[in-house]
Amino acid sequence: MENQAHSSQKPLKKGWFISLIDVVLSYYSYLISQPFRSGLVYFLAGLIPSLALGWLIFPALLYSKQPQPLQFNHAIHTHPQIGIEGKTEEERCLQCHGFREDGTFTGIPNLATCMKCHDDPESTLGETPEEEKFNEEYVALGKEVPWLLYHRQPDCVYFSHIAHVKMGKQECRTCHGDHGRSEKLPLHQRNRISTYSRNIWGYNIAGYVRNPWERMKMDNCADCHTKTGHEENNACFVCHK
Amino acid sequence: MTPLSFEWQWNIDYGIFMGFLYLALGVVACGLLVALVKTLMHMHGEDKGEAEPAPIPSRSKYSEY
Amino acid sequence: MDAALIPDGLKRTSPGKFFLWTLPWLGLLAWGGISAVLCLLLGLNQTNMSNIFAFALWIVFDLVVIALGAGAFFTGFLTYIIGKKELKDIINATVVIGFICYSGAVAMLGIDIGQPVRGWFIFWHANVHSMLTEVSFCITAYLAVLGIEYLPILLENRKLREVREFRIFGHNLHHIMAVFAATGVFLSFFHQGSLGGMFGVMYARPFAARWDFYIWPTTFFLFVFSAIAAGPCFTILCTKLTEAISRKKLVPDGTIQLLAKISGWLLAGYLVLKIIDTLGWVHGVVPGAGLTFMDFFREGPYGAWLLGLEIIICGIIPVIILITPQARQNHGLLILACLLNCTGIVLNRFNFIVVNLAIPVMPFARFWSYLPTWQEWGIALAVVGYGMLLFSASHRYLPLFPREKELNAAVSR
Amino acid sequence: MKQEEGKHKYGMVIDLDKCIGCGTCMVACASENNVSVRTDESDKERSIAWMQLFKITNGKPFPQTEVSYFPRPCMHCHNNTPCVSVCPASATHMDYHTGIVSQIYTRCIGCRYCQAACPYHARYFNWYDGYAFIQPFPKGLERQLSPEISVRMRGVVEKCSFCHHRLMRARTRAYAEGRRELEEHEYITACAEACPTQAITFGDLNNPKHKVARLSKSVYAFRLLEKLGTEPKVYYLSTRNWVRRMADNYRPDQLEPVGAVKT
Repeated sequence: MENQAHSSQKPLKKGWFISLIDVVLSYYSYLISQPFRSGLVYFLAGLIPSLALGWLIFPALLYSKQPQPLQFNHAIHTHPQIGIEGKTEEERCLQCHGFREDGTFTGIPNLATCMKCHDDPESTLGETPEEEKFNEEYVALGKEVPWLLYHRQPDCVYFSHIAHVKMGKQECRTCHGDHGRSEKLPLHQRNRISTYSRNIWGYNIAGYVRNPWERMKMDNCADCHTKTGHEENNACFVCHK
Repeated sequence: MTPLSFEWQWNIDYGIFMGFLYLALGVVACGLLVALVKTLMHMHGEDKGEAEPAPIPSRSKYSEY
Repeated sequence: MDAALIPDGLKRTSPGKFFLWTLPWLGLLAWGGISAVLCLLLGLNQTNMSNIFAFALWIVFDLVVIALGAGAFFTGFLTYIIGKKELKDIINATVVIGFICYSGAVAMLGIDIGQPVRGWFIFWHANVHSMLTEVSFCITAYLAVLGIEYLPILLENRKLREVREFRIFGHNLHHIMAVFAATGVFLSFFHQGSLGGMFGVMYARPFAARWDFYIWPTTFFLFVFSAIAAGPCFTILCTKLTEAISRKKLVPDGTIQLLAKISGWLLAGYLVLKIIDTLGWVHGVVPGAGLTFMDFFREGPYGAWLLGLEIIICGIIPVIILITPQARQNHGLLILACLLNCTGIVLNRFNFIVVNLAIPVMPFARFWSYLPTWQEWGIALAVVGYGMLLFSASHRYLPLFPREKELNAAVSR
Repeated sequence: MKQEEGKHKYGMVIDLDKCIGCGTCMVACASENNVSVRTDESDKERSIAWMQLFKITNGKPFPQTEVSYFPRPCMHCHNNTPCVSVCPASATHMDYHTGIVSQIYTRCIGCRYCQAACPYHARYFNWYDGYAFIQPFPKGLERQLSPEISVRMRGVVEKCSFCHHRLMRARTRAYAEGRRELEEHEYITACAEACPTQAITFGDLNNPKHKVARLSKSVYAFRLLEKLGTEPKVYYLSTRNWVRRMADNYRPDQLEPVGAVKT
């Protein structure tokens, strides 16, 4: 290094890759050793709040949370001994969430469906505070319960439950999870911009899904159709109306 | 569209079309990266002390470049 | 006031004069801004487009500016890949013109689509078989490339040059410019072609439909060819206009002559192909659809004369001027040839869009008329205003023409 | 892009000799499919009519004048469908299992390339706010809207869907009864159902038991602009040769007259 002429030649002989690593390392050491002068502190001061905003604060703000009007206990109702009759779990689900004669799905049961069983004077309705509330506010007044729908799809979507349950032999829990065994109804989270439920848009903002009920967007439907060999059901009009 | 999109089909049409697109984007990105890294090397590398690069960028000499 | 920004040793007009010069262009931009706001808020009913004229003035404008912007990629190709040294004197200007044309076209397309918020669907849910997908992909990618090519010119600004990082970065970018130029050529070639392909593939529209050559209809190649034939002429026009306005010599005559010569021969080649293609279309595609050539012109103001005007007046005449050395050395004739050439490409795009859509295909459909509204003109002319502003500013503050100093010193001597 | 033939190929046969031009098909279609209307519908270049009725004449002076009406739904072109191959955002799709060309409104970006590519002008752009965003929303309007069809927003293209919601409805009902196959009468379009002279027949062209399959092979059957090679799935019937000549740009020497010659 004594000779100026040699020193200007030397780095070139090192090979560009090694010198690149050298530079990157020396740049990092510069960043860390002089965080203020190199601007690292300012960069991080911008980056960290931005990441927090995008990944934590915005998703939290995006969804409003509403409790259901009543705490319905699915576990009791589907309990083989206490609740609704039926050999399999599916049969018990279909007692309330059933199909009409033309094959359409009834969805959330109305008051009349509840009253089919609870009309009986010997029915135990009214033991818990929630049941009392149901009796007083809805049954007595003949008012429908304004349930909030977790899985309501946008207006442009057509979904045939019967095609999946009856023809496709899917279990309810395949898509809805253990909702039928829950004792409490989770909070309904609604997207403030699109007004859709969080169960449609997904709990994970990156779109990562472990279970079908966490996200019910088009690609989730199409993925399943493809995997199960029902490619023909990926025609647009099968799900879009 | 990426190969992870559910609309992606593994056939030659998609391969050629998107392949060329990603190739072009990749070349552009690499070009930018090289320019950036070279700049960093110049600013922080061993030839830090050297004041100026060769006078190529001067527009008056553009025609000789 | 802005003297510190003006390149070293170059004379520019006073800030006041420059401000006055920008006023009409700012006016156009304001007009376009109002139109854009109206179109975005109230929808495309602000235009006179209809279900018959689904593509109209905007698409014509888009295609024309993109074709005229082809000077950027083609000159880049000649300079960096072929190695035509003379063109270094004008490459900066072509890059800026290209950037203006492409960014203007993309901005216009953003307003032209019915649901601008869903514009990204083209990229995310792309249909790889659509020519328009290819166009959108390549235009946006090429716009990015043009931005990168513009960057070193921008960093040449006197104030920006004072920042050492910028100077070195510009230098490094400049070093590998051939890579970007090559990518740009690739992208540009395909989307210029796809713009033509867009019309050639409309096989159910006999006025535009063409036979396929491998997977591309013949218009694919014709559009590439016509764009690279017209692009350099547009560059010459812009340069000459700048020279006339700034009363300075900016580009050596040799460079202009070379560009004109290249453009002339390209146009000649294009015309041969275009005439063969037209004859093939008249005798192949058209009878195949159960029509005769004159059936297209039964109704409406568009006659076969448009085609004649495009090919003969705006095609053959400029070719004759541009390939004859004596003729193209005549300043007036050169400008005339360039103007005709550019008009020819406007007519060509107009025929493929408006005339094509105006001609009813269904035997009992009727001819509908279309006239653009002021909102449509506003947005289209805003691109002109924007281009004028950006080019003037670039010329004022950046060393756009590397030989300017030297040439003007020679003139004054 | 020729794919293997699908199982079903739904199509339509329109008997022009039976059509009286009453326009019931247009009305039935518009009300079935929530096609939006405006107070002033006089701008025909911008009004939306999935089913459009044309009136054609043989152009001869009075005593020989003949008139025919020509209902034109989307042709659901079967071969390299012009509108589908051009859509950049895959918003429209031709399903090979049924032959239905569908449009997804929420995917459409409104570039209108499909309109330019369609020779039949069967595609319509929403130039104005439709039912979805009409302001103020007329009281009670929602009661006439069908929940089976989504209303369209401004800036998207829409077209005849062969009432594919009726196909889904029929399928759902068949599933409830434990069937997978549909009967001929179970899935027909609104226009076919409404036509008072039964000029419109709808069914599966691939199923020889269906009436359309038989009718489409009639000597009087033709398709609109068949020469363009789009292979429409809408067939027309007419015994009048001038109608047939007009529908496909036949030059006088090209058309082979069929049946009782009425020129």
